[in-house]
Amino acid sequence: MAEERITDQGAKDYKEFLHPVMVKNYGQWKYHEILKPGVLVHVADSGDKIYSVRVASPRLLSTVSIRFFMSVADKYCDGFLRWTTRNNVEFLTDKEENVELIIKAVNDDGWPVGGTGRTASNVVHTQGWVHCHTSATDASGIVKSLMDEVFEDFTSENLPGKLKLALACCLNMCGAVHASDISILGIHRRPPKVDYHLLGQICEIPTTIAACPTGAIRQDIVDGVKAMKIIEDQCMFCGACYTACPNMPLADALNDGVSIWVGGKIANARSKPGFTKLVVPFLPNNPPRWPEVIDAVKKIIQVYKDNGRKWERLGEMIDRIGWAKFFKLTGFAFTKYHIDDYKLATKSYNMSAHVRF
Amino acid sequence: MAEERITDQGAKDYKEFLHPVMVKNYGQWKYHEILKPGVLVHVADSGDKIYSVRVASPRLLSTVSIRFFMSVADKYCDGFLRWTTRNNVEFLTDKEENVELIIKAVNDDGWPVGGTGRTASNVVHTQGWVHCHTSATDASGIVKSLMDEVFEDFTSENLPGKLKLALACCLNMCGAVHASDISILGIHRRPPKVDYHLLGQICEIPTTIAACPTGAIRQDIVDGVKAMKIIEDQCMFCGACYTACPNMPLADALNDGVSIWVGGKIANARSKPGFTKLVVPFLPNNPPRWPEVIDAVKKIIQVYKDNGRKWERLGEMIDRIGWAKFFKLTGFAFTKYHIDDYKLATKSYNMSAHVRF
Amino acid sequence: MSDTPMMDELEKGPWPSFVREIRRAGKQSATARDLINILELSYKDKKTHWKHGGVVGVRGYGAGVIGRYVDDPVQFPGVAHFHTVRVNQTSGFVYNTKGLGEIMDIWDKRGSGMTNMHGSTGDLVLLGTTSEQLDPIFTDISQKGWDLGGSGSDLRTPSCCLGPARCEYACIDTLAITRECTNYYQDELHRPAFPYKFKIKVAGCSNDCVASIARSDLSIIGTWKDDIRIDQDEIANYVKGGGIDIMKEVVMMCPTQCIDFDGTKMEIDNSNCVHCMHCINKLTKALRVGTDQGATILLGAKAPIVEGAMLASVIVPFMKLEEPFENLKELIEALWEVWDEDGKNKERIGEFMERMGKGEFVEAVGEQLADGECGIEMTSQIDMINHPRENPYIFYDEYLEEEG
Amino acid sequence: MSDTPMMDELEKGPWPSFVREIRRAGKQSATARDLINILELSYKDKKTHWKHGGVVGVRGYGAGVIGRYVDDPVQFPGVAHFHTVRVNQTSGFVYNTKGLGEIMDIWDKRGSGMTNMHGSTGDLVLLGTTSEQLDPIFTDISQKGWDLGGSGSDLRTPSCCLGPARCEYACIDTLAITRECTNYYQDELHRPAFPYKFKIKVAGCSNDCVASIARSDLSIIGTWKDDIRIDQDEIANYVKGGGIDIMKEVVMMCPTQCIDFDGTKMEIDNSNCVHCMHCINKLTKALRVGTDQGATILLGAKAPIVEGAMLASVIVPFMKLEEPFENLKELIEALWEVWDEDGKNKERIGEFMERMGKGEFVEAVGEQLADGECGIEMTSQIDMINHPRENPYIFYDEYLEEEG
Ligand code: SRM
Ligand code: SRM
Ligand code: SRM
Ligand code: SRM
Ligand code: SF4
Ligand code: SF4
Ligand code: SF4
Ligand code: SF4
Ligand code: SF4
Ligand code: SF4
Ligand code: SF4
Ligand code: SF4
Repeated sequence: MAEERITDQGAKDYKEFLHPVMVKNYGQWKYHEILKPGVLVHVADSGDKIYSVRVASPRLLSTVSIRFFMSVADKYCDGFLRWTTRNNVEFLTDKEENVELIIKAVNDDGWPVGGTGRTASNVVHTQGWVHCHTSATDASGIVKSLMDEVFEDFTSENLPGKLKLALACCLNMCGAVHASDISILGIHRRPPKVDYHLLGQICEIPTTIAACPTGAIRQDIVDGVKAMKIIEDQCMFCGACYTACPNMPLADALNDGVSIWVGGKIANARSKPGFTKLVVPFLPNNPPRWPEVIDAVKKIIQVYKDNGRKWERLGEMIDRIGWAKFFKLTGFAFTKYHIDDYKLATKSYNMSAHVRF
Repeated sequence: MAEERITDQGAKDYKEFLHPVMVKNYGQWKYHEILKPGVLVHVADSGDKIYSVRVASPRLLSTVSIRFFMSVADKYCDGFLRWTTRNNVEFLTDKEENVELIIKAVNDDGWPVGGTGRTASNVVHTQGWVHCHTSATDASGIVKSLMDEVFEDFTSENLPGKLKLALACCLNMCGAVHASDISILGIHRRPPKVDYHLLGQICEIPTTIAACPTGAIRQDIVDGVKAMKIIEDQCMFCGACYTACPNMPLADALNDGVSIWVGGKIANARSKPGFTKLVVPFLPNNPPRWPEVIDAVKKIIQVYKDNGRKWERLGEMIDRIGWAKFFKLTGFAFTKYHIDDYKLATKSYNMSAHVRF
Repeated sequence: MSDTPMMDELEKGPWPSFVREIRRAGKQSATARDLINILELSYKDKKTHWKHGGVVGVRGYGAGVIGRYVDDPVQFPGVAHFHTVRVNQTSGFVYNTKGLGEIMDIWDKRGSGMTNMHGSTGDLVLLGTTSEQLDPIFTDISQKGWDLGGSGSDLRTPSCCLGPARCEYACIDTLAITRECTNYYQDELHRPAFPYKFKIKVAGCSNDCVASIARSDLSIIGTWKDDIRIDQDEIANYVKGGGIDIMKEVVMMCPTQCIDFDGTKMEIDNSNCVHCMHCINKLTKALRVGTDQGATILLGAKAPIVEGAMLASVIVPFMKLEEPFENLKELIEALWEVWDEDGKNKERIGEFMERMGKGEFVEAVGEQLADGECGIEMTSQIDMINHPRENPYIFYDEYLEEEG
Repeated sequence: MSDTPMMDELEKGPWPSFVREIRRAGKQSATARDLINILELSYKDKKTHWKHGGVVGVRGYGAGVIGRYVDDPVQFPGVAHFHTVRVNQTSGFVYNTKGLGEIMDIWDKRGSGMTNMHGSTGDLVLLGTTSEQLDPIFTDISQKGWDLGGSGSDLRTPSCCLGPARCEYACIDTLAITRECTNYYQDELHRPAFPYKFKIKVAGCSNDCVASIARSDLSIIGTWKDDIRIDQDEIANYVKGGGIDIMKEVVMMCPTQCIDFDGTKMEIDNSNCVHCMHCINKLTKALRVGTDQGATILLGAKAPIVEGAMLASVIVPFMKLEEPFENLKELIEALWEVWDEDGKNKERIGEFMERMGKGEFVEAVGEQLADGECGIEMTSQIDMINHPRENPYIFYDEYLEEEG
């Protein structure tokens, strides 16, 4: 009865999918130039050149649009295209004259070009209300609202250095939220509301208890049946229990919202990679355009524009001017929530008399 | 029956004990100069001057020697003298001509002058075998052996910056061992040998169990009596249990010894204060002169002399040249013991691709 | 008035709109149309309407599909089922129109017409289909030579930067390494058997354009051991060109201050260079990575849950990586072995290493590797840490027993 | 051959010898003589011969004496008892010969003739006496106006740098503050009632010559809020003098690079100065601390046991400190109140603050202070930390309840 079933083939061979100029000069590149925002040329030791045109994408793409990209690639790029690690589309051609034609073609269908060099990046983001059950906020809607407003910073090199943006819709952080220049993080603020009746049946109680980082979940007996209860003041709303057990939803329209983090970085260039740090502990979900969130991010970008030195990333700038000044310039309030209280907290305490007045 | 008993008078008034020139110019000092190693002059706004002569001390002083110091103070300092926060003696006079007389007087009784400016400091140290029950090594003997060997660095300004030395004879660290340029730390390497029979009687079992940082102590029953046992592979020999309970001695001639730490600092000058870091995990107790220990410290000082920039503290120098180079220059072996594994350990991991070859 | 005013609002503005995308798909797909409706409702209610996913999948595979159901299937029948399928992207996310077209055709036939190009881990994510379609989708893509990615407690789809295919900085063949890790470990990718997920990302240099140091349990970053190559003529050209203030923008920004520049000639103290890439990034025509190339291997990046977010940290300061990457495989298997042995359920390898102590962990991996064929020596090394321990709580292994 | 070859060896060499000291004392004291003998034995056996001390002390006091017994009183009767007495030093460790002579006389009469000048905490430590002598010693020193220091779970003897008595950098009256803290809190010093020990150290400026930031639960460090005073003429003199390379040794070493120097004139961006003292230290004639002086208060330094070593961290970025220091006392009492309330046995205040969370701790102290007379406002402030939290595990206090 066993039918012929093909399994475990693995990933397709990328070699089929590389532009012939890239195959020829593989590993033999000499340097590159950014011809203008969104347009790169890479020059090989052989003198060969490959041009890349980077096109913004909302990541959530229809087959319709992808087919449109394919048509552009067929016309100008010998059928080759790629996506970047930040979900932009890149068109690759060895013909300089095609660059402007590609730009025109994509622009005409509503796709902007940019995102290279000292620009604001596309936003690494996640599912939100489009697909995920744990989300404390939407992803795509905030990203759209934000990029509409900082559009110029994507299409022109307005900034001191690269500005990497990220969003995750819950503390699972399915993205680079913990290490980006500016991150938006969906956040719950209520302990899960345990559905006592279903508990014993659907969830594995020990697994759920073990999932909680703070040990806030205790075994309980309700109506003679094994259940769980939450010690509410030990709960910090992370949702780890909900991932383990569907009967502990955290979503709560009144209390869910968004926090803002800054100054993380991944590249090893100059300073070491580092985590993002909290600046705004909570802003409400205010769809469709989350104006409070967008405002806060724009404020941060403005401070970066005004104070950053060339090539300096946002976090490097803040290290130089000091966090106190950064809060002063942005006008955000400093609260007890900004002071870490998790296990590695003490390392963030100011163990010195280094103070600015 | 209540006799007249004077209690709770508190500390004596320091005003009685200040040289009149210091009383007159209290809080009105303008600047100071180091006239030569061990000799300071402080100049007041009024133009008044006070000269200080700093004299080395082993801290462990007999009344005989203190009376000798008193005689010098009476002769040249109007009866005033003080101790420094590092246990040196300071003679204070407003008469410049007395400076050399003081130096001669103390030198004649075997007391060197120095320890100011860019010198090796006196060693902050503790009791060791002279008085303490928990010591893993002696204090005074190592200090004496060390200072005999680095004597020139105390009496002359040979170093890039100040070099603050410290020693503690066990992990209680009754000194500044966790934040000095070079620290010597007595260390046990065996779990306590529990004396089961006395246990229940002398120690409070719950207090002892609670004292252990790693939770290595468990309740036990021996011959029907409540006792304690040690899970040996969870013990890191800190001695906290012994402080709580006399029946858990750790001292062990074969396994006790000394570890060496570097790069800590207390002053806020330039960089923030910081902890010392392990360089030599273990050297044996080798009385009376601990040659292995003294050698290791001398090696470190030599590397500091050769590589430090003016005013740079040892830890600042290492930050600049990198730990790898420091280990290479000193020749110490790097082992797994150098990698922190306590709660804040991850913060010390190299979370970057910053690597030197 | 429209039924979906908030969705409509998000079609406006210069940035490409995801709503337009869903509507484009909606032209042919009822699922996509109901996606807009349920999203509008979420915007109104300010909360998700998706239920905790059940276990759905493809026969013979334990991974590659995420189940999802709407909470009100009666009102929104189009998204009653809304599962996603994770398809292995190619290394470097490169495509030609023929290959990509195969996926598009299948997805138009069997799914919502919506995708994520790409998922955060790297997969080509097909967004929204029903349980019945899962096996047929798998059969169809298999026919065309595609396969599924990871999910659950398994190896996740490795990913990488474009590296040597286009970039002058690449010190390792990121694309080949990624494909080899993917294809060699098919079982680990498709049939979850680890304590928890395990992600691999490969960057050609320490610019880390694939965010490996933040987002992968095993982060492989290209580097070099010898000297940075300097073309003094090109330095002179930069000086002449005037587009860059070399002193300010390069020399002063070197993290270890190991560059010497007198206005014309540049010298680098390579023994103090930490391979940060900054000078090479800025003077791309004049400076080049060295020729003794290989990788720094880092371990343990992860998001916050449970023990707090971690960046990956160095586990092998330098190793050569050449096809067929046997030494890398030996290392990976040794890491898995040690983690499998003592890792707890849902404990990422970084958390496990932290719990065990990095020194002990390295020792255990070293013991595994000792039997290997590649002769990898794995011992505690100073580049694994920023600085030696500050804490005196040392677990000395050895102590002497009483004499006699 | 000598009975004490190792002790003899340690009498040699240029550094003052503790052995010579003990032998000097030994001329009159059998205790000191047996101290040499027991030490020689320890050197031979490579271990201590002191037993865990019992509870010994002075009537009416719970502190100030550390009990100590030798393990072989038969062999070493001189040190059968070898207790230490901690006498309050004066602020700044200053003495005149009359005062110091009083102590010497008493100690020659009732003790070993050996001292520690001074103990690590700061006390004038009298080393080695018997239980019977303790009360008489106390009576004698009391007569002369001296008193005992702390030990056990109490306030320990505060100490300080010499500060305004001799140093041009002092921003606060370290000596007065230290004496006030000592004498105002006599009960807390002499009768242990805290969860654990509590140490106070006072430094006149951030050079911290009393190591307060590493060695005291409450570290008080002088600082200023306005501008560093610059005497440009003296700068010119330094330039002329040539003893110092201002650019290299001062400007480049400023941690925030906030000094501007064109070779003749110096300007400081005081808003970015972190009050590290370096420039002032190096140009002591030209630069002076500002005139709006006060202190930064830091909390929580301690040695490693149990939760790991800590340096003190900022709890009040700036406060004025003027006699009679009412605001400081209010602060100290508020800190004690919160610690006393919830601190566990043997939990230092720094560990307690860490367990509670610094933000919560500050809030609790702030509530205590709200009722105070000095109007101290204590809220979370950015100077308390190096950077805001990296961890998203935030305990939000407030959440909205369902409407309607
Ligand atoms: C006498 C004493 C204070 C006291 O009340 O007893 C003192 C006195 C002075 N210190 Fe200090 N310091 C004293 C212990 C300290 C300590 C604490 C310690 O050693 O445990 C420190 C912090 C140690 C550390 O950072 O690890 C300390 C770090 C400084 C510094 C910062 C040095 C640096 O750049 O890192 C200065 C500034 C300088 O020297 O330029 C300073 C400056 C000074 C000045 C110049 C202040 C002045 O104008 O009076 C004094 C003479 C300095 C000298 O000896 O070169 N003093 N000084 C202490 C002498 C101890 C001894 O006998 O050796
Ligand atoms: C689809 C995707 C987000 C996206 O929009 O791209 C995703 C979606 C989910 N992630 Fe994720 N994660 C995705 C990449 C990530 C990443 C980023 C990465 O891989 O570079 C991370 C952070 C890095 C890491 O692995 O730590 C990430 C960290 C998590 C975590 C936290 C894991 C941790 O150890 O802290 C969870 C929770 C869990 O595993 O139980 C999680 C769980 C989930 C679940 C399965 C929800 C859950 O509670 O079980 C999400 C399903 C959403 C849905 O309905 O589709 N997801 N997840 C990404 C996978 C697509 C792909 O295969 O390409
Ligand atoms: C296309 C892409 C790789 C890919 O395989 O997809 C890429 C391509 C290049 N990167 Fe990148 N980087 C790409 C993601 C990243 C990431 C990862 C991320 O964004 O999540 C990082 C690390 C982010 C971080 O640090 O937080 C990254 C940090 C860099 C840096 C370091 C910047 C810095 O100074 O901090 C450089 C060097 C530079 O630009 O000088 C660099 C340099 C480059 C160069 C110049 C390399 C080259 O010669 O080809 C490429 C063009 C740069 C440009 O866009 O300005 N790339 N680059 C990725 C484009 C993402 C996008 O669509 O926006
Ligand atoms: C005498 C003195 C050492 C010296 O040679 O100067 C000393 C001696 C002892 N210390 Fe200490 N400590 C002394 C200053 C310190 C300091 C330094 C300081 O105060 O600046 C520290 C580090 C700072 C701190 O407080 O954390 C210190 C941290 C400890 C600890 C660890 C406390 C902790 O929280 O980690 C212990 C253990 C304990 O309290 O149980 C301890 C315990 C002890 C005991 C009582 C031993 C014990 O196991 O109970 C020692 C008695 C020795 C003896 O036989 O005389 N001693 N102790 C110092 C007090 C003299 C004085 O009053 O002036
Ligand atoms: S970040 Fe949270 S809500 Fe968003 S996709 Fe990941 S698991 Fe779902
Ligand atoms: S939300 Fe997080 S902290 Fe709260 S009970 Fe669940 S797992 Fe624990
Ligand atoms: S450091 Fe340890 S051994 Fe030394 S005096 Fe303090 S408690 Fe005793
Ligand atoms: S020595 Fe320290 S770790 Fe070992 S049992 Fe005693 S308290 Fe615990
Ligand atoms: S990580 Fe390095 S090699 Fe890879 S694309 Fe980025 S710059 Fe090029
Ligand atoms: S790669 Fe970085 S560390 Fe190395 S020389 Fe260049 S800038 Fe300096
Ligand atoms: S701490 Fe400051 S004020 Fe006190 S002695 Fe040292 S330099 Fe002077
Ligand atoms: S005190 Fe320190 S931070 Fe302030 S200007 Fe001087 S050197 Fe710079």
